[in-house]
Order: sequence, then C-alpha cells, then structure tokens
Amino acid sequence: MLVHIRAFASFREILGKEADLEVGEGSTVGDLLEILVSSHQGLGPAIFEEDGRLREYVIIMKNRERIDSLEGLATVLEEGDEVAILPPVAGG
Amino acid sequence: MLVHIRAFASFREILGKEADLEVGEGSTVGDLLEILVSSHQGLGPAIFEEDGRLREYVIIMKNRERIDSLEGLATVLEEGDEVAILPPVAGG
Amino acid sequence: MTGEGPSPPGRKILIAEEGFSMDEAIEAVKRDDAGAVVAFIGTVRDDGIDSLHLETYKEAAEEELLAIREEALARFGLLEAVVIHRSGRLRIGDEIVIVACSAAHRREAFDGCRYILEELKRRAPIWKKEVGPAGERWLEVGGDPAHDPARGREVP
Amino acid sequence: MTGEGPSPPGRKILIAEEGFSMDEAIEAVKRDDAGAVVAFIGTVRDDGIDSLHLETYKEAAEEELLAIREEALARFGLLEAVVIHRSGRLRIGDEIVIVACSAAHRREAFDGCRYILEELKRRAPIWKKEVGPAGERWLEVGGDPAHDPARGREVP
Repeated sequence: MLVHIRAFASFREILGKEADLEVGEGSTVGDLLEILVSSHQGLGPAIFEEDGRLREYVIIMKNRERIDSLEGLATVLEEGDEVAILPPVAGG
Repeated sequence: MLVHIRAFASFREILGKEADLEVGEGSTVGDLLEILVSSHQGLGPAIFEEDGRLREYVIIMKNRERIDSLEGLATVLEEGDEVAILPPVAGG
Repeated sequence: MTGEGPSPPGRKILIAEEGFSMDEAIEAVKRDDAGAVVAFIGTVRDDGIDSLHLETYKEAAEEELLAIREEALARFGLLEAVVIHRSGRLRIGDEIVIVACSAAHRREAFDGCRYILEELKRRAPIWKKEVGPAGERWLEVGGDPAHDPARGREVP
Repeated sequence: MTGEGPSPPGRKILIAEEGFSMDEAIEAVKRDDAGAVVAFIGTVRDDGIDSLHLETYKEAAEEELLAIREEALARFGLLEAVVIHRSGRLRIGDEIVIVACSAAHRREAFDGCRYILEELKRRAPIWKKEVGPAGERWLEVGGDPAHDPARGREVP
C-alpha cells in the first residue's frame, strides 16, 4: 500500500519535500521510519537516540495528529495515510 | 498679584474652566484655595477632608508640578503662576 | 525629544483632538533592530452609553506621558514607544488611546507597553465623562469598573 | 468557525504567502463590547542576516492555530482573536506574525495575546531559516524558556 511522506525544514533537506512510499500491509510508523533511515543518510542520527527511541524534540504526525497521542512508533498505517516528519518548531 | 487658575472635569463644573485671580503678595496655595472655597459652593467638601487636610485623591499643581513635591499647601505663589485643581484622573 | 521621529506628526507623544491612524503609530515604532511590536488600543466600550467625553490638561498630560515614555524606554529596554491619547467627544468603538512599543524581544515589548498604559491611567491628567440616557457621569478612577482604585495607585 | 468574520479574508487564522495589513487584522477584532485590543507584531530583526525563510506545514499549522485560538477565547474571555503568520521569504523589517485580541478589559487582552503567541511558538509547525553572509541556518528552538505552558493554561 502507498503512504504519503512529508518532511519539513532540516528534515526536508535530508528526505525531500514529499513522496509516496510503498509499504507492506500492517506496517507501523516505526517500520516506515526504518525504511526511510536505511535509504537516507543522516536521517537516523537526526531522529533517533542511540538506544533507538525517537528523539524527544522530533514530531511525527499521522494525518496531522501527533503519534504521541496515537500509539507512538507502533501506530499502524493504512493506505493513503500522510506521515509528516517535523524538526523542532520555531515560529512566531 | 495675579495667578491663573485652571480646573478640570468635575472641579471645572464647580469653578469654571479658567480664571485669573488677584491674591496678596506672599500668598500660598492654601490661601488661594481658601479664597476659592469661600466663593464657590461645593468646592470645600470636594477638595478638603473635615479636618482641613486636602483630600488624598485631589491633585493641585503649580506650573504643572504637583504641590506634593513642592511645599504642599504652604507653597508660596508668585505673579503669573498657574494653579491647577484636578480630580482623580481616569485616562486610558 | 519629541521632534526626531516620523509620523504620527513627528511626535512620540500626542494628545489628539481628532482620530488617529493605528497603522501610522505602529509603523512609527518599527525598527530594524526590533523583533517585536506590542500595541494596546483602548476603545469606547458599549456600556449603555451614547458617548464619552474626554477632557485633558493637555500641557501637563503631554509632559507626564513624555516622562512615562522615558521611564519605559530606560526600564524595559524599549527601542521606541509612541503614545496617542484622544481628547474630545467619542462614540462607541472609537479609539481612546494607543500605546505602541518596540523592543528586540517580545517580553520587553509586552512589559513596556503594559507599564506605559498603567502609569498613564494612574498619572496622566485625563478625565472621562460618560454621556448616556441616564445623564452624565464623571468616571473618577481608571474608568474601569473592575479596576481597584487602591491597587491602581501603586506602581505596578 | 473561520468563515464568520470580516477581513483578513474573512478568516480568524491565516498562513499568508504575502504581506498582510496590520490595520485590517486589528479592525477585525474590534467590537462594541470590547474596551481593549492588544496586538503583537513580530518582525524580522536585523541580526546580520540577509533574509529569513519561513517554512510551514500549512494545513497542520492552521489546525493548531485554530485550536490555540479557541483555547484563548475560552480561558481568557477574549471576545475576538485573529492570527496571521507569514510563510515564504522575508526581509529585514517585514512582519512575520500578528496576534490581535480584543476583550472587555486590558488584562484579558494582554494575557490572551501572550498566551496565543507563546503557544504558537511552542506548537505550530513553522520553521525559520536565516540566510546571511555566513550561509544558511535553521533556527531550532522557538519557545520562551520563561514560558510555563502549564501556567499559561490557567485562567488568570
């Protein structure tokens, strides 16, 4: 199934602005990030701690909802979902 | 000698907007207020406490300076001084 | 001290007989080294009145506002500040006052704006008379029924 | 929720690709039952940069700003609030953001404006890249360390 990936600011410079990615049925957000890390140099250390947890200041959204308020990296993806990868915000 | 009197807001409605008043050489602000009180009904209770002190919220200025920072009611007047009588302010 | 800047009429402090432009007051405090502008605009609230009459001791009010402005520039590190206060007869919704301040950062701009406003209310010789169906009434403290006169007299 | 009001383009919340009118934003929050308007305007400060590039996750930013606005209306008793945030390339002195709030009294208007601004900086998916002689640099922390979001959530 296809999911839509969006990345912003410094993460956009690593990942590109947006892309559709083919992932297996039942894939989680964690699975998706592993795929992205394996194919984009520099992304791993930018979003993960050494112990494999997501860095505290990195925000991942599924369909504009933070995965913190879903099931985190275990959040299951469905066809057409939009996953956004956000560095620390700095508006205003 | 002549001093110039200005009154504002509710005090203006008692005293009129402005006037020149003839007072004796060496007169103080207190002397001036006594003259005004004796000639304007309602002014006395509006600006003085029963014990004769100026009400706390009444501001008297000589040449745009509060008499609090001069010698209060004992402040001596000179020819051409402007004395202003101000009720509590309410701008903004 | 008041002649150096751009509009409103080249002055940082103004008791205005006519309505004023909010945009001009805000533009007048913008600076390249400022990252923050805070503007307070007081307007005539509909409290069942027909109009509000503002009376000022103009010369003394301008002196006091200038002094308050200088204090705020020094104490809060403001880069610029403009204060315009109306006098005369105003209707519901009309602007009474604008206090516009700029600073490098938002905290100083907020604190400086608030300081100028509170000191203006406490110290500037300006009075308001409400004119309504029930007649006329001088507002004797701060003009705001929620405002505590005792507290209002303290330096905030 | 966003379609009821007057300009800016009839919306209370806007991520704007172009410059905006400060006057229109302020006019849009004025109401007859309001006595106070507070507006914060953030501008590009000259820190030795040539320009500032603002990137936004537009749909998510507008949703977040709408939520923040609703919180502020409820918690601070604001009567109206408008937030416009630029995206795209800005130069020194350009307006980045305006937060305009109206309330019956000044305290709510100040507190509500500040709340919206601090929450916007903390929560809205917006990023800044400084472009200067030394190259490009993403600014990574927007929040005010002195701002306590928990405290900001209380009605004062």
